[in-house]
Amino acid sequence: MNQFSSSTPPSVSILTAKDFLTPATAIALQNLSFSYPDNPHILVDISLSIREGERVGLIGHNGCGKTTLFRLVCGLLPPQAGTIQLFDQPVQPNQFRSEIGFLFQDPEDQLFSPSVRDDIAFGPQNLGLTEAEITARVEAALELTGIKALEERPPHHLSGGEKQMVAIAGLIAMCPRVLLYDEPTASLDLRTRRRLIRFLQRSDETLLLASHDLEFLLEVCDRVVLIDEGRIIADGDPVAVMGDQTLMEAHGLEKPHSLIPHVEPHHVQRDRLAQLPLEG
Amino acid sequence: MNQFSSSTPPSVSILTAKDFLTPATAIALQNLSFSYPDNPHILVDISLSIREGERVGLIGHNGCGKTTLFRLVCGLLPPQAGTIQLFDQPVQPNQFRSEIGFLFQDPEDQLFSPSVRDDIAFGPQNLGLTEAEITARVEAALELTGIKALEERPPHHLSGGEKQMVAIAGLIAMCPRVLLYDEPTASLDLRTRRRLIRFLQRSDETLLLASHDLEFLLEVCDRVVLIDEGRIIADGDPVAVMGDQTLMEAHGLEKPHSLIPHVEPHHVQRDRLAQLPLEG
Amino acid sequence: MHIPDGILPAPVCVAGYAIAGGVTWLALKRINQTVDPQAEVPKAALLAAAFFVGSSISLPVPPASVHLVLNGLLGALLGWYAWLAILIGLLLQAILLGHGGLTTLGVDAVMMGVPALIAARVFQLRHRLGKPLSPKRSLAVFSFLAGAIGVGLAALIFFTLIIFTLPSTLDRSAEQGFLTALMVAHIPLIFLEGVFTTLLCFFLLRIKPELLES
Amino acid sequence: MAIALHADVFIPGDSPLHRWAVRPKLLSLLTLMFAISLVRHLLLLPWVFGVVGGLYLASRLPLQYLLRRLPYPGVFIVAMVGLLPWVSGETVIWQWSFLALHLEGLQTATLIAGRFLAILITGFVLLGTTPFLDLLAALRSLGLSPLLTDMTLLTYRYLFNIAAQLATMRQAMRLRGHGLRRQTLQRQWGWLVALFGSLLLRSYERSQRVYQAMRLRGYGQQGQGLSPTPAAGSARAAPAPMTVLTLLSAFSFVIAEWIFLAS
Repeated sequence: MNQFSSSTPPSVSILTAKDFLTPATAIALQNLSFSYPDNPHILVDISLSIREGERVGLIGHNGCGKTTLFRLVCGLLPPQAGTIQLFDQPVQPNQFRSEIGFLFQDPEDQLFSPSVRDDIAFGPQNLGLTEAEITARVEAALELTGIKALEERPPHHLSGGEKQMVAIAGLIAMCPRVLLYDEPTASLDLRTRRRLIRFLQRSDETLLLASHDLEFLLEVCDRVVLIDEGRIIADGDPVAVMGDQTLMEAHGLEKPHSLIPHVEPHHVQRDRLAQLPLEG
Repeated sequence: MNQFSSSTPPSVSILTAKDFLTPATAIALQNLSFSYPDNPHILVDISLSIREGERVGLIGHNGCGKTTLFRLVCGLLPPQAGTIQLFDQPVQPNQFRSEIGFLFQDPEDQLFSPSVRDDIAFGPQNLGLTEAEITARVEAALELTGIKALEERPPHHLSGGEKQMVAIAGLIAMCPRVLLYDEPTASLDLRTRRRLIRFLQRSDETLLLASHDLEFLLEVCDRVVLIDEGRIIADGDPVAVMGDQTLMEAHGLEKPHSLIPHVEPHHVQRDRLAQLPLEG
Repeated sequence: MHIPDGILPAPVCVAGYAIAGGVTWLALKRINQTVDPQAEVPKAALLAAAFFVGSSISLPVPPASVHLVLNGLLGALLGWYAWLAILIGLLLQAILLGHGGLTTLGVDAVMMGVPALIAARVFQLRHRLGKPLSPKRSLAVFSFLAGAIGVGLAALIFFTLIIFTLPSTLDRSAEQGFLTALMVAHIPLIFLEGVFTTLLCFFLLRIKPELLES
Repeated sequence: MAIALHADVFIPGDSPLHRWAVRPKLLSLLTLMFAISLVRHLLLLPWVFGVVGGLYLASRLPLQYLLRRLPYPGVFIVAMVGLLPWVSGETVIWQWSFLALHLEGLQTATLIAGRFLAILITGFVLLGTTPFLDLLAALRSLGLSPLLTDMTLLTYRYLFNIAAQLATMRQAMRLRGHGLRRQTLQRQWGWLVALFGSLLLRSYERSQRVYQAMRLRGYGQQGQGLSPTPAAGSARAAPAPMTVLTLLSAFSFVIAEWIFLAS
């Protein structure tokens, strides 16, 4: 999909996922603002446009507004000011849009059925598809996420990494065009994290990933947006944004190790003796 | 405490945390084995000795037995074979030992009281201390963890990072000599993670940290133990163990970026075009 | 299901508190005889909270939808702890939602809790009376009975109290007829409650069978 | 939840009601509530409301608090007594075809609704001026079993948590199209059983971890448990006059009721 990324901004209005020529605007936010009663200025005047096929990482410390942004984009929250467009259609609060899928931070929040297969079928069943179509979608999602072996197991008995793949399969079965991932690597070990990275690198959808795992974003994203105190601070190439030490530190972040040139090893010479022991 | 680490192994039997001269053996595991009915060989013939004051990182992918090891060490599970000694006293299953504290992965699990202050006081109250002693311990723990401002708040309204500091304060108030941390950085943003690193670097207790965040372990630990399929694979200096790419990859781990020499940037030249697009 | 403040005459409220006090004493006595009463406290407490929250789920029953009472299921899963769970649930409901009442707390607890305890006994009977049946069939029969009996008895107590304490011009026999009619009208609801309890027990049997063995 | 949990039941303040020690406050106000439930004469209602209104004013709780908390239980009482004037009583005061409004029924309905409102306001005064934990501490000091207070504290603590869990799970279901189309009853029930079952399961699993965490911090060592400690600054001097006045008012309802009965 990336071969189109240098072309002109889109003007076509509605496209199906397969037969477009110019990448459409997947998500367009205009002057979006949001406050909670006890927490004003969660998001302040955010404008952002994401083209179809882009993989965008959202960085910023907890409470910077990333999760709120996700909830607004998928219509779980109504914006207080500004507009949200999803494929040239405004997002109405509480209106269902099958184009968008949201992976919650805790996969247990979205798994409830007594078997993996039932859980993946839940979305397609709600779309009112025929049994044959549902089966086809479930099979495709099982295949794509590599969890065919788990299909009869109850999701409740799976490990954290497996649960997450099931949750992703449940979203994929809806054939979404945009997927939002909230801290997908938080509870993964390195092996499942690597599997997720490979999976995302091959995936077709427009991706929005909120994560504190900057190395993960470096490997998956082609664009990074830094948010602090509800405002967009930087937006651009992942290496350029995350490699800017001054910028990162000014907003409570750290430049990822893979972008730090190794003149000398920087962990070894910690001077433990110099640390003052505290009274227990 | 590290100034003693080069001296001879300990022979003294019971020491208080303050007045020892040679570091005692904090934890001694001998030929420890454990199986679950549905999961045999979780731990196989583990022998491990940890001196007082050491900060040991446990690495290995999920299901390698790290959490089981923690549960055995603090007496939540009975070993099927082998012995566990905590400061020269065998650990009896279900016996309460105030010397050891366990930080669960989800702090929500161990903040069960209606206010932060009550929660920290819970442990000391159970020790049967006087009101004055309880208050002194609570104050000291609030001070040490830097959460004095939160004391009247209900724990469920706090942010993830704050919850974790409250949970740590609850453990500290028991004046433990050994602390076990299970994935302490999983849900932290970089700012709170940095705060935790600073806190742990200054802390006095013997630490056992299970984590997938290898950079975190590099900054905190002076020893690392690699476990795979229930066996100890490597045990030694963090930089030496984690810097051994062949070893790490053989056990589903990745060498941390900070230990990879930067000959050329290794993320930038990803060739996206070479990736085969998948059918959605 | 609950009776709010102000409806029942004071002696009934006082009697409700007296009975509730007695049952609480009995429940605590039975619980303290078990091996490790404190080990069960977190489980009972969190399941009580889950029941309290989960009772907000409404089930579609065309053309309407119903909220289930679930006191039978609570009894089946928690045994004697179900009484404490109901007591706490009602107290929190009165405080947090203004739902129910403080003077009628005793009456409401008896109305919901005693049937829950009876349902618990019935559910345990499956180990003895259910032997001739296959384990699954026995679970189906006794979980249905537990669910149906829990809500059925609660409804009976509720309507009896309302009809016989509210002043009206109806005579006794007419009141009894009215009561019978109300109970008959609630048979579908009792049936649904039994079905839901059975379905839930089968869900738990598949995913976490240890929850059924309290 | 269908109804948002009112986490802010307690309104901090410095009124005489706030300063009243919890134990006498709890006992006096409960006595008052029971005395109100004894009232069977309409003539007494204004006096009852005078006392209750006085208490509410003295508590300095905002009127908003009452208006916010009243509607939900209010609907319930209207549903319960609304029928009485039409079916109960002999004296017809208004008639339209077969619909007849009876005086006695109307009186009974007014009485019940009045008692209900008065008791409810007294309850609001108690809960609005006393933190829940102080109330629990008072109950404990009155001899409530520690097992019961521990369980109450844990239920209360995790209630909000579980409510949030359910809300999130329902959101996740909605985002996957739940409610979009009519489904067979079997499917809908299957989903809701699984939803409720998963909620129970998650709570059960958490309870096991909570218990382990409690034990590792010495739960059960000294038989101490989760003693509810009163919030800081709540142990203030008791204005004894409040206790005397409230109990006198409660007593006056009983006496008046007895005089009416004798006459």
